[in-house]
Amino acid sequence: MTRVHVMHANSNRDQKVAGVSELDLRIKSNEPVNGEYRKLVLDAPVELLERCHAGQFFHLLCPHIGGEAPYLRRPMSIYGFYPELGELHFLYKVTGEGTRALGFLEEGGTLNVLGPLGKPFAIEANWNHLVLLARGVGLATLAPLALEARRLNKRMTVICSARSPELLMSVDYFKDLGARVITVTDSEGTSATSNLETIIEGLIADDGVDAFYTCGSNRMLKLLQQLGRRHDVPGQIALEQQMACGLGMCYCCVRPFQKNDKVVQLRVCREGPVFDIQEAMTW
Amino acid sequence: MTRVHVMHANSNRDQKVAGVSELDLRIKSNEPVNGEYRKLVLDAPVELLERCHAGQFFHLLCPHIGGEAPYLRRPMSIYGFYPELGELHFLYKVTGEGTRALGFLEEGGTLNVLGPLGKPFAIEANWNHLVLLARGVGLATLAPLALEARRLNKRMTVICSARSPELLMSVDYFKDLGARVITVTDSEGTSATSNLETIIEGLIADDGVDAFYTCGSNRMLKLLQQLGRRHDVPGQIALEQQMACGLGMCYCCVRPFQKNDKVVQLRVCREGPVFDIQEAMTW
Amino acid sequence: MVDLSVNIAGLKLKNPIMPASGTFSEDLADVFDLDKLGAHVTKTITKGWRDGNPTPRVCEVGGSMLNSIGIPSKGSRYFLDNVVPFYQAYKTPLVVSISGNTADEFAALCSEVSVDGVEAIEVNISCPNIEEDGKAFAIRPSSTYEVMRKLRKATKLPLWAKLTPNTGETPDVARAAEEGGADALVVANTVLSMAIDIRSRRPKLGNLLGGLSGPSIKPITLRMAYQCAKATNIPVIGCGGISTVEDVIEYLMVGASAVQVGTATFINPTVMVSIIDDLKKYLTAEGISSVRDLIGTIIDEEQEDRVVFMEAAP
Amino acid sequence: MVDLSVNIAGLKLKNPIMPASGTFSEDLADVFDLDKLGAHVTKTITKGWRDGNPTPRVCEVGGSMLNSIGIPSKGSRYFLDNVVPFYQAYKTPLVVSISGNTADEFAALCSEVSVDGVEAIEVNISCPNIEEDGKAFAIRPSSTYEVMRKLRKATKLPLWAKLTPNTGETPDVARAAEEGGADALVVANTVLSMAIDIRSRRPKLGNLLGGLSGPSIKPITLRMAYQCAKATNIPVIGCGGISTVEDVIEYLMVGASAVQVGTATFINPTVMVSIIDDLKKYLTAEGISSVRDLIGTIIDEEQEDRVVFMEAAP
Ligand SMILES: Cc1cc2nc3c(=O)[nH]c(=O)nc-3n(C[C@H](O)[C@H](O)[C@H](O)COP(=O)(O)OP(=O)(O)OC[C@H]3O[C@@H](n4cnc5c(N)ncnc54)[C@H](O)[C@@H]3O)c2cc1C
Ligand SMILES: Cc1cc2nc3c(=O)[nH]c(=O)nc-3n(C[C@H](O)[C@H](O)[C@H](O)COP(=O)(O)OP(=O)(O)OC[C@H]3O[C@@H](n4cnc5c(N)ncnc54)[C@H](O)[C@@H]3O)c2cc1C
Ligand SMILES: Cc1cc2nc3c(=O)[nH]c(=O)nc-3n(C[C@H](O)[C@H](O)[C@H](O)COP(=O)(O)O)c2cc1C
Ligand SMILES: Cc1cc2nc3c(=O)[nH]c(=O)nc-3n(C[C@H](O)[C@H](O)[C@H](O)COP(=O)(O)O)c2cc1C
Ligand code: FES
Ligand code: FES
Repeated sequence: MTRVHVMHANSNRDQKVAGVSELDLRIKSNEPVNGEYRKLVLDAPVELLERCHAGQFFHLLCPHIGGEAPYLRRPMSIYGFYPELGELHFLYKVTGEGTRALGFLEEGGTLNVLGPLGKPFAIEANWNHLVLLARGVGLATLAPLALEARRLNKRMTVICSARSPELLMSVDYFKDLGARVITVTDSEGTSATSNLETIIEGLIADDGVDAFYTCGSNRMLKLLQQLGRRHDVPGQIALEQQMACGLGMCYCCVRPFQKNDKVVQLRVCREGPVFDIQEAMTW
Repeated sequence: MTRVHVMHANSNRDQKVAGVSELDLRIKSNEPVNGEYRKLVLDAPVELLERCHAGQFFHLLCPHIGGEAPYLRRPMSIYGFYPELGELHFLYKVTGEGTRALGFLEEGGTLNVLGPLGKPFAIEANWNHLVLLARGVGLATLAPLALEARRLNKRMTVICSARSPELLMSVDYFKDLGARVITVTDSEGTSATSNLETIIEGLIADDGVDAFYTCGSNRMLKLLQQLGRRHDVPGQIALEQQMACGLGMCYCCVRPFQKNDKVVQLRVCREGPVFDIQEAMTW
Repeated sequence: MVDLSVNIAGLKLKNPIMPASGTFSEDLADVFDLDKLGAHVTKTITKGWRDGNPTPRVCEVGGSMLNSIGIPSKGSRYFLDNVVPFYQAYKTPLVVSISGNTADEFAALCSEVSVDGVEAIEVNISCPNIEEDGKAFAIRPSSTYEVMRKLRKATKLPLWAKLTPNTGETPDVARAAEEGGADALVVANTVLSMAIDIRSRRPKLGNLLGGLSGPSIKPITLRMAYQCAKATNIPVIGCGGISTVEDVIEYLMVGASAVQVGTATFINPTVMVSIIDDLKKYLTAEGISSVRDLIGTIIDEEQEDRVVFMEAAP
Repeated sequence: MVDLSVNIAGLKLKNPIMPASGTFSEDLADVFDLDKLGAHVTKTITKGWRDGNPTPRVCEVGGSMLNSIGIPSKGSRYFLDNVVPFYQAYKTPLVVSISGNTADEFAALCSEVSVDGVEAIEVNISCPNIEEDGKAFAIRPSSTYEVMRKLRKATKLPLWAKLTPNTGETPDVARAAEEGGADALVVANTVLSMAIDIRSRRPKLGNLLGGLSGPSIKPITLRMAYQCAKATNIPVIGCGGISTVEDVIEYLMVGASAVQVGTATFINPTVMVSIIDDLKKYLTAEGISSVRDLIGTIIDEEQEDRVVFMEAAP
C-alpha cells in the first residue's frame, strides 16, 4: 500500500530548512458563519500553503484585544488551504478567552501563526469510497480532507450532524466537491447513534466503504470502532487536547492509545492530531 | 490670618458623604500641546469640579492600549477645573508606560479617575503679590493656582522656564489672567539660578513679594528657600513622589521634611503634594 | 436574601471580605462607608517608632507590584490613642496587625494592644526574627511554634497568624501555628522578590528586595490556602492577588472561610464593595443561600492524597 | 563584533542563551537551526519508564501558566540510544537534566548518563525526595548537601544544580549545593501553585498542584539569582519568566552568567533566536565589547548588607 500525503512536517530531522514556520499573516476577512462559528481568512505565502495537509493544524497567537489576554497559543485545524489564492482558512467556534479575542480581529490586521503542525490524514491509494462523519466544528477538520479526496478522485459520503438544521454548515461545500451528503440533527431526532449505525450499515451494504474519518466525539468514535471491527474498515480520527507548545516539547497534550495490548501516552500535537481509529481510546 | 481654599478633602473624617470620587469620565479631547506635552480634557460632573482646588491631583487608571499595560494608577495634577464648562483638564508629559497609554486615549472614550486628592495650595488673605516659578510640566500644577489668584484679585508674576523658547507653554494663559510673565530659557542662557535670583530680588525690591509658589525642581527649591529666609517671604512647593494608593494608605510616597528640628517622613499624597517651602528638604 | 456572614474562630463577620494589612487605613473612609466591610485590618504596627525603608518603596512588575515599605510605625501609644478610637465609630470588628523583632517584644505588644475595641489580633510572623538568623518566624515550623506560644500567653483575644509564602514547608508551618495557639491563619503575605532598572543598573526598590503582591501571586497563595485548610482545623483567611469575586470564590472553594483584598484596592479603591455586591449576585444566581456553603467545596477526592507528599513542583 | 561567549565552570558557551529543561526538545529543530543556541538542555529524565501526571497538565493563569507534566520518561536506555545521538549532529554542548526519587538512584543515573556527547549534567534537585518526607531535596540545605555529595562522586562532568523557589532558605541551599560539589546553579524551577475552575469546582490541573512559570515568577527567580550569586562563588544560570532581552540583561546584571528560557518558547518558538540577536544589538549600542562585562554589574553597594538578613518580605 502506498500512502499519500503523510508527509509529516518533521519527517526529515536533519534538514536545516525548517518545516514549521512562525509568521505574521494579514487578515483578509473574519466573518460570522452562523451564530456560533466564524471563518477567518488569512493571506499566506504559497510556499507555506504548499506544505499544508488536511488534518494538520496551526497554533495561533491570539491577540490581546477587547479586554481578553490569552497567554498560550490556541490550536486550530486548517479549514482550507488554497495555494492558487494564497489563502489559509480557519473555522472556529467562540468558546473562551482565546477564540473571543480571535473574534475581534479585523481585516487588514495581522495574526501570528505557527505551523503547519501535526500528522495529517492519510488516504491509501486503494481506498475508493470514504465516509466522513462530522459534527459541529469537526467540520473544520474534515473539510480539507474532502478537498484532498476530490483531487484524488475518490468517492465520498459526508454525514453532517448538528443540533438543528440551521446549525448545519458546509453542506454545500461538500456537495460542490461531489460528495453525497447526509444530514442528521438532534431536533429532527435523526442524529442518535442507532440511526447513524443504520445509515452507515446501509452504506457498507450498498456500496462498500474503504475508510472512515471523523473527529472529536466519543460517541462517534465508539460507533466507528464497532463498525470498523465488524466490517474490517480502517479509519482515522482527529483528536483534541489542550496544548502549550504545539510542537512536541512539553508533553501536556498526551492522550492514551491502545498499541499492541499496551496503553501508551501519545502527544496529540506530534503523533497526532490524526490517529488510527482502533488505537484511539474512548473516554 | 485667614486661609482660603485649604479645604482638605479629608478634613471631616466622620462625614459619611465621601470626599473622594472614583469615576469613569468621558474624554472630550486629548491633543498634543507641543512635542512633549498633551492636554487631556474630560467631561466631569459639576459636583466633582466644585470639590477641586489648585494643587490637588487625580489618580488616573491609565488604560491598557497600544501594547501598554500599566498596573498602578498615575498621579496627575489638576491643570484646570471649570464647573461652568463641566470640564476637568490635565497637562501631561509622555514619559513612560502610563503616560504613553494616556496618549492613546480618544475622544468619546472614558478614563477612570480617582480624586480630588491631596492638600491644595493656600493663599492667605493678606498676600497680595504672588510669585509663581515653574518649569516644564510644573506649569500644570501652577496653572489652576493662577486662576484661583485671579478670582481672588491677587497680583501675580509668573516666571516660566524651559529648555528653549519653543517649549515655553501657557505664557498666554497666564497673561490672560492678568499676570506679569517673565520667560527664561536654557538656550538663551537666561534660566540659570543666578539670573533667576537677580530677577526675583528685583521683584522683591520693586514691588514686594508676599509668597512664592513652585513645584518639583531641586534647584528652584534651594533658591526660593534662601530668598524666602533672606526676605522673610513664605512659600509653598508641590512635590512629586511615586504613588501606589494615592490615598494615604500605603506609605510609599513619603519624603523627608524638616519640622521643628526633626526630620519627619510625610506622605506626598496625603500631607502634600503641597508643602511649606522651608520644611521641604532639597535632594 | 443570601447570607454572607462567616464565623472566624468565634468572631462573626457580616461578610467574608476584609482589607489586607498595609493596604488599608482610615483614609479609605474618604471613598466609601467602611462599615460595608466584614472587618477592618490595620497596617502592622511595632512597639516603638520606625521610619520604614528608603524610597522608592514600590515598583510595577508586569501586572503586579513590589513593595518594600518596611513597617513605618508611630508606635503602640499613638496607635491606641488615635487609631483604635477612629475605628470605634464603626460597628465592623477591628483586627490589629502587630509585629516584633523578637518573640518577647512581639508578645509584649500583643498584650498591650489587647484592649477594648480590638476584636482580634493578626500577628505578622512573616517578619524577620532578629534573634535567630534573621529569617522570618513563619519560615520554619519550630520558630513559628515558639513565637505563637508566647503570643498565645499574651492575650485572650483571637489570634490570627499571618504566614509567609517564602517557605518550603507550608503545611508544617500551618500545623505549628495551630499547635502554638493560633485561632486562624491568614494566608499569605508577599513573596520575596526583586526588580532592577537596566538603564541605571540599580534596584528599582530603595531596599533592594521587596514583596511581590497582586495577581501574579494568586496561584501561589491559593495553593497555600488549600494546603493550610487541609493541614489544620482552624479557619483560613485567604489573601493574595484577589481582585474579582471569582478570585474570592476560588479561595472559599479551596477551604478559606474569608479573604483579604490588598493591592487591588490601590488599582480600584472601591473594589471590596464591588466584590461584596458581586458575591451576593453570584450566590443568588447559583441558588446558594449562605456563603458558608461554598467553603471547602472543591472536588478533589481523587487527587487529595497526592498532595501530602508534594511540596515542590517537579 | 561583540563577544557573546560565556564560560560556565569550564564549559564555553558561544552565547548565554539556552532553553530551560522541559520546554525544549529535538522537535524545535523543525522551527530553527538549534546550533544558534548557547547550549541544549534536555527534559529531565529518570532511570526507568514514567507515565507522567494525569491530564489536564497545563492551564493559563493571568499571563502565565501552571504545569503538572510530571516527568514522563522513556528511561535512560532510550535516552542514551536516541536522544544523545540526535544532539551529536550539533556543535552546541548538550546538557542532560536528570532526577531521581532517592539520592542513590539519582547518583546511579548521573553516572549512567556521563557519556561522550554529554558536556554537563543538570541535576533537578527540585523534585521530591521520597526517602525523606517527600520534600524536594533543594528545599533544605542539609538534603541539598547530601544529594550533591553523592552526585559529585558519580561523575566527572560539570554538575549544574537546579534549585527550587519553594524554600525560605535560598542562600543556604545555594551554599550547600556549592559545598556538596555543584559547579553551577540553575535558578530556578517553577513555584508550587494551584488554580481551580469555579464552575466545575475542580482543580484546573489533573494533578491538583503544579508549577507556576512565565512572567509572573520573574521577580522571584531574579531575586534568587541575585542571592545565589552573592552567596556562592560558582556561576549562576538565571531562569524564570524570561521573554525579552531586557529580562536577560536583568539576570546578567544581578550576577547570572547565562540564562535559560522556558515558557516564552511556547508563546514564541523563535524567541531565543530573537533574544540572541537583540543582545548583540544592545551590546553594540551600549558600546560593550563582551557580554561578560554585564555580569554582576548591579549597583547595590549601599543596600547589599541589608540582604544578608532578609529572607522574607515584611
Ligand atoms: C488539533 C486541534 C484542532 C482544533 N481545531 C479547531 C477548529 O478548527 N475550530 C475550532 O473552533 N476549534 C478547534 N479546536 C479547539 C480549539 O483549540 C479550542 O476551542 C480553543 O483552544 C479554545 O480556546 P479559548 O481560549 O477560546 O477557550 P478556553 O476554554 O478559555 O481555553 C482555555 C484553555 O483550554 C484550551 N482548550 C479549550 N478547549 C479546547 C479544545 N477543545 N481543544 C484543545 N484545547 C482546548 C485552550 O487552548 C486554552 O489553553 C482544535 C483543537 C485542537 C487540539
Ligand atoms: C502629585 C503629582 C502630580 C503630578 N502632576 C503631573 C502633571 O500634571 N503632569 C505630568 O506630566 N506629570 C505629573 N506628575 C508626574 C506623573 O505622575 C508621572 O510622569 C507619571 O506617573 C509617569 O508615569 P509613566 O508610566 O508614564 O512613567 P514610568 O517612568 O514608566 O513610571 C513608572 C512608575 O514611576 C512612577 N513615576 C514616574 N515618574 C514619576 C513622577 N515624576 N512622579 C511620581 N511618580 C512617577 C509612575 O507613576 C509609575 O508608577 C505628577 C506626579 C505627582 C506625584
Ligand atoms: C504596600 C503594601 C504594604 C503592606 N504592608 C503589610 C503589613 O504592614 N503587614 C502585613 O502583614 N502585610 C502587609 N502587606 C501584605 C498584604 O497584606 C498582603 O498580604 C499581600 O499584599 C498579598 O495580597 P494582595 O495580592 O491582595 O496584595 C503589604 C502589602 C502591600 C502591597
Ligand atoms: C511544561 C514545563 C515542563 C517543565 N519540565 C521541567 C523538567 O522536566 N525539569 C526541570 O528541571 N524543569 C522543568 N520545567 C521548569 C523550567 O525548566 C523552568 O525552570 C521554569 O519553567 C521557569 O522558567 P520560565 O518561566 O522561563 O518557564 C518545566 C516547565 C514547564 C513550563
Ligand atoms: S502541546 Fe507540547 S507536546 Fe503537545
Ligand atoms: S501613595 Fe499610598 S500613601 Fe501615598
